[in-house]
Amino acid sequence: MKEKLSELKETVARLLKDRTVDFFIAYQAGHSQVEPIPFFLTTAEHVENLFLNNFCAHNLSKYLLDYLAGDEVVGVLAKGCDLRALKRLLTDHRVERGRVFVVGLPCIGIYDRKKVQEVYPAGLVEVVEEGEEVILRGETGDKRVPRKEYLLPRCLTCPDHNPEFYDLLLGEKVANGPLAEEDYSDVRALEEWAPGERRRYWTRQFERCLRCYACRNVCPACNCRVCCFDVAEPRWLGKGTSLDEQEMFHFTRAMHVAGRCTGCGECERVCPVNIPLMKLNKKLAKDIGALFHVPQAEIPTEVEPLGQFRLGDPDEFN
Amino acid sequence: MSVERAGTGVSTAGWEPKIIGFCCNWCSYAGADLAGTSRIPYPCNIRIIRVPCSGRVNPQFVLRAFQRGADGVLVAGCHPGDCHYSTGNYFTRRRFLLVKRLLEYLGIEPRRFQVRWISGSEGQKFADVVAEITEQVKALGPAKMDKMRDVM
Amino acid sequence: MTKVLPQGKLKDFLKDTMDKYSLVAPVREDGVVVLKPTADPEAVVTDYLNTVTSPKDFFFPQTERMFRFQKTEGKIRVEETTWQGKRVIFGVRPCDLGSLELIDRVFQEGEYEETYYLARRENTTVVGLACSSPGPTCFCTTFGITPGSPEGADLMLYPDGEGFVVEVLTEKGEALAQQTETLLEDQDVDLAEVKGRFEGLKVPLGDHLSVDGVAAKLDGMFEHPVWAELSPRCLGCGICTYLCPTCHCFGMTDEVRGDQGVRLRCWDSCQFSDFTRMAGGHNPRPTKKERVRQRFMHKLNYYVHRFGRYLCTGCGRCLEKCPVGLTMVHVIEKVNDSGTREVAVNE
Amino acid sequence: MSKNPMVPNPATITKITSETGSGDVKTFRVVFDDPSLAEGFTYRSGQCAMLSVFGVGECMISITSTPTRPGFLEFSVKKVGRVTDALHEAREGDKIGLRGPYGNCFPLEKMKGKNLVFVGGGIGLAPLRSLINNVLDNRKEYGRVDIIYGARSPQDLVFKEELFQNWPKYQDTHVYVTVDAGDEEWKGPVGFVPPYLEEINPSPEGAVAVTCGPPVMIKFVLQSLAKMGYTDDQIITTLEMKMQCGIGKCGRCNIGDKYVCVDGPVFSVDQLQALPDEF
Repeated sequence: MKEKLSELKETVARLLKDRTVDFFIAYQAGHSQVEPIPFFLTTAEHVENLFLNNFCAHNLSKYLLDYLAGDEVVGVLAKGCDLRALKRLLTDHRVERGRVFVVGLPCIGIYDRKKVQEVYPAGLVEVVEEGEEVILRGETGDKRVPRKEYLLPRCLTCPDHNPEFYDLLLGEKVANGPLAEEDYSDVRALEEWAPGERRRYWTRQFERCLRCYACRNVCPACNCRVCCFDVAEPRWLGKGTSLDEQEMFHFTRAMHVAGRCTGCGECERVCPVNIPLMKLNKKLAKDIGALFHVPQAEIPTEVEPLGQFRLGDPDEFN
Repeated sequence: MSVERAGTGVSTAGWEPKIIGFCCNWCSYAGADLAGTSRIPYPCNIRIIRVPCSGRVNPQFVLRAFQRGADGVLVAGCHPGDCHYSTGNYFTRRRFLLVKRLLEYLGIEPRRFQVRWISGSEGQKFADVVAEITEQVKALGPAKMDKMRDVM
Repeated sequence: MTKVLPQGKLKDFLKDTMDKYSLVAPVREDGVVVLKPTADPEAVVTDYLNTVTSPKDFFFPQTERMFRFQKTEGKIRVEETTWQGKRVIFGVRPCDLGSLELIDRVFQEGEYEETYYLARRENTTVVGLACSSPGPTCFCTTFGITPGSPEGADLMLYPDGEGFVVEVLTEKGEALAQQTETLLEDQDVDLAEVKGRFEGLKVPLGDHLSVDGVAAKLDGMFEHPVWAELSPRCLGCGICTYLCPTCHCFGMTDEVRGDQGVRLRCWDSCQFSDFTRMAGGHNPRPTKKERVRQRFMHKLNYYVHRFGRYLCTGCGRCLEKCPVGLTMVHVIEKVNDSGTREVAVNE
Repeated sequence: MSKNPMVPNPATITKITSETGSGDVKTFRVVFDDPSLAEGFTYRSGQCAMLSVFGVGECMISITSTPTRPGFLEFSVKKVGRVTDALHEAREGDKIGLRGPYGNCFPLEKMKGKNLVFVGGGIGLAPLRSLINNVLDNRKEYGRVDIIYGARSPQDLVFKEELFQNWPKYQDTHVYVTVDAGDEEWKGPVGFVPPYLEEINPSPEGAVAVTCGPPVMIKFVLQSLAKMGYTDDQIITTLEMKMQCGIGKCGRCNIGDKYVCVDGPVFSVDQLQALPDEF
């Protein structure tokens, strides 16, 4: 991905210079190689600080919600997954297509910073891809590891290595097709447990929750004008943290994105205390697929699965 | 991080389950009424909350009911096709197919949460459903997700 | 002679501690090390850079029950709740030890005392654990703390060879040493030498980052463009403030069931949009810019004016966990690099 | 009182007066249930107290009664949010919680012997009322008193009895009332407070001006006062911020390193100039 940096610089400089966009959202270098951070460019001079590598995980299109009030045209760099997130915002009529200029970025996978840091807590210089393997090149030498094991979970089952639509594509399209089939094995494993075991499992997860709302704030499906957790009246959720409030939060969050979740896993990636939020989202995605025949890859749908029905839906309630 | 709680045990001696029933105004509530006027006996464990349509029942209501001390929750609406608002209960059906599975996934015993279609003429069915749920929940014992873990 | 706790006796040390105290210690859970109450010494770990959550939760809990109230016919009864207990918090790193002293000032000084915090503080014995290998996100030395600083601990452990060299710092620490005395061996170890070794450890990030003059410089930077530059990427979540060992803002809320209820004091975050929103709708900090500025100005300027110290101990949690790299280090570097307001206006 | 500053003391609402036509401002007279507190609670004009509606929450309200008339406390509350809505539901005899007093007070010592100009808008007259009655109860110690007050409409005027009957009776005390928009019965002046103030034009010589009202009114009143020759140290105002603890700990009412709940709410304009523009 790094090799596209110069093309990105040229492109963004041009877009800013000819006022195609008022500002552009991409990445800049962070504290280390494995943590690039979002970058808001307002002038062409800023492009010198652009950064691109295969740790650029952030979905930048969520930031578009911060600019609804104005009339700026916002340029945004979008991988396939980010584009699905943008499609979510467009489908939900939160963002106008005309106010976004999408620079598409073909992508064959983003590496999971946490996993890489287990090998290299610090001092990683770069990541070199070699077929099924990847070389983690650090100050203290190279480590050759299986590529699949170090990718973000979403990248394994990613159906969109190339963004579905864009105003401009960076570089050539790459070969498409997921590296692995989504088999929901982690969800199925949990379903096999005894109810009491599952209860203990989720209790432990929810008790750890800080209610920092990072999972909500990063989620492209959480795009309500006012979140139900932020209204004082009616009070859906108390400020106090107890297991029941934490569980209410997670249950509600999961239900509110049911059938709308794009499966990007950003919620889980940003969670500071490793709550497996995708195990909730995927459970719902799996059931929605099985019950209503809407597979995850088709979401966002024009009308969300819970906003419609079929007369022939399964009926087990009699 | 959670608030510290005292580990109070729950005594089951003389315990009777509390069951919350969300009943749609047009069918199930009328069904309950009919059970009453027809003098059909059913357990008094159920506390009915009347809602305009089963589609009004927010999944959060169900979880909150459990958290605030319910041992069982029933959502009852018109039979599919009979909704007073034409289609409300079709949405209910989709929604609660998921909710039921999600609650079970979170470790809540599935028989504690039930959805039933009960029409205004089905007084007997209402009584039977309430009796059946009460029996099942009694067999399960008090719900563990109770006030113990409340912020109170 | 210096007291030493042999490595093999650590579990017994924790067990003996539990005879008299409840124990809070680092426990590995689903891939993260968290501080939590535990009754199982086997679950306690010492191989962590730092715990993901800070010890403040056990002095200034995320949710504190302040009082109960009961409404009866024409009367109201208010019953204050006070924390009862004797607790040991094990394994607190020097940065977090330092943070306790910073929060102490807020809750102790001034006309009013925060009695809930002080009750917990008085009844908790803090066992510090010196850092053998500071990590890539550590910058304690920026704020004058070292991997061996015991300030804030009642009893300090310095990992040394096959055990921990023990330093007793307070009466509470002495009481804990008494409680576990059968396990502590008197050995011919030079405590000052051991401490010196930890104090001299390299902290790569901290050693190169200076806050000299940052507070003074920030006096003139309230309107500086740096805030508008930094803030757009903020997610507006509470990770930084909730993980930060020195953040101490809170809110209050009532919970009611029928005619009784409780008032809770809960953590709150200056990064949340409703933090300063008034009932009428006016919000003096309406956008991310004001909120991000508040967080860093509070730590690097306002607190310094009030208490003479920076409100940061370089624990590195914001570096590790902020999803968008809006970290203390980044901001200090920005301030160091930027001109003052006058310069900015001339640009 | 409890040693713990965060625990409210039970108190009883003994009298409720509806101030405005729409009833959106009510004055609550409150007496502590604990007789020793009812006797011993001392405060100064300008201070605030935290009112609790148990089960709903707390809000910081300025004390509108004057310490020169002891025996009870009074609070004038506009209905704007959850807690104030709940307060408005209360009836005489209901129980609330009370803790305080909090914050600093108006500098009465500095005002002695001076001519005083009070400029209020809307519910902003509430904190001024404590000060005005305090001054009038010690009338001889102060010079000329001008009270300039405005509200959106005649219906929105508060403390009408004092404005039109009580205060004008005091020696050398002049009350001027204006409304943004009049109605059929309103015979008085119509217009905003700042231009009205300039029209009355009380001399800055040996005077102190005290203003309180909506932020936008304060902004223009300060400009008018400056135009009239008042210096920053001659002007005093009180600020409003969201407060939760009242004791300088919870961290939300700060303007720079000053906490409105302990360092304020009363500031002179020269003090305000030194603070960042974030209120």
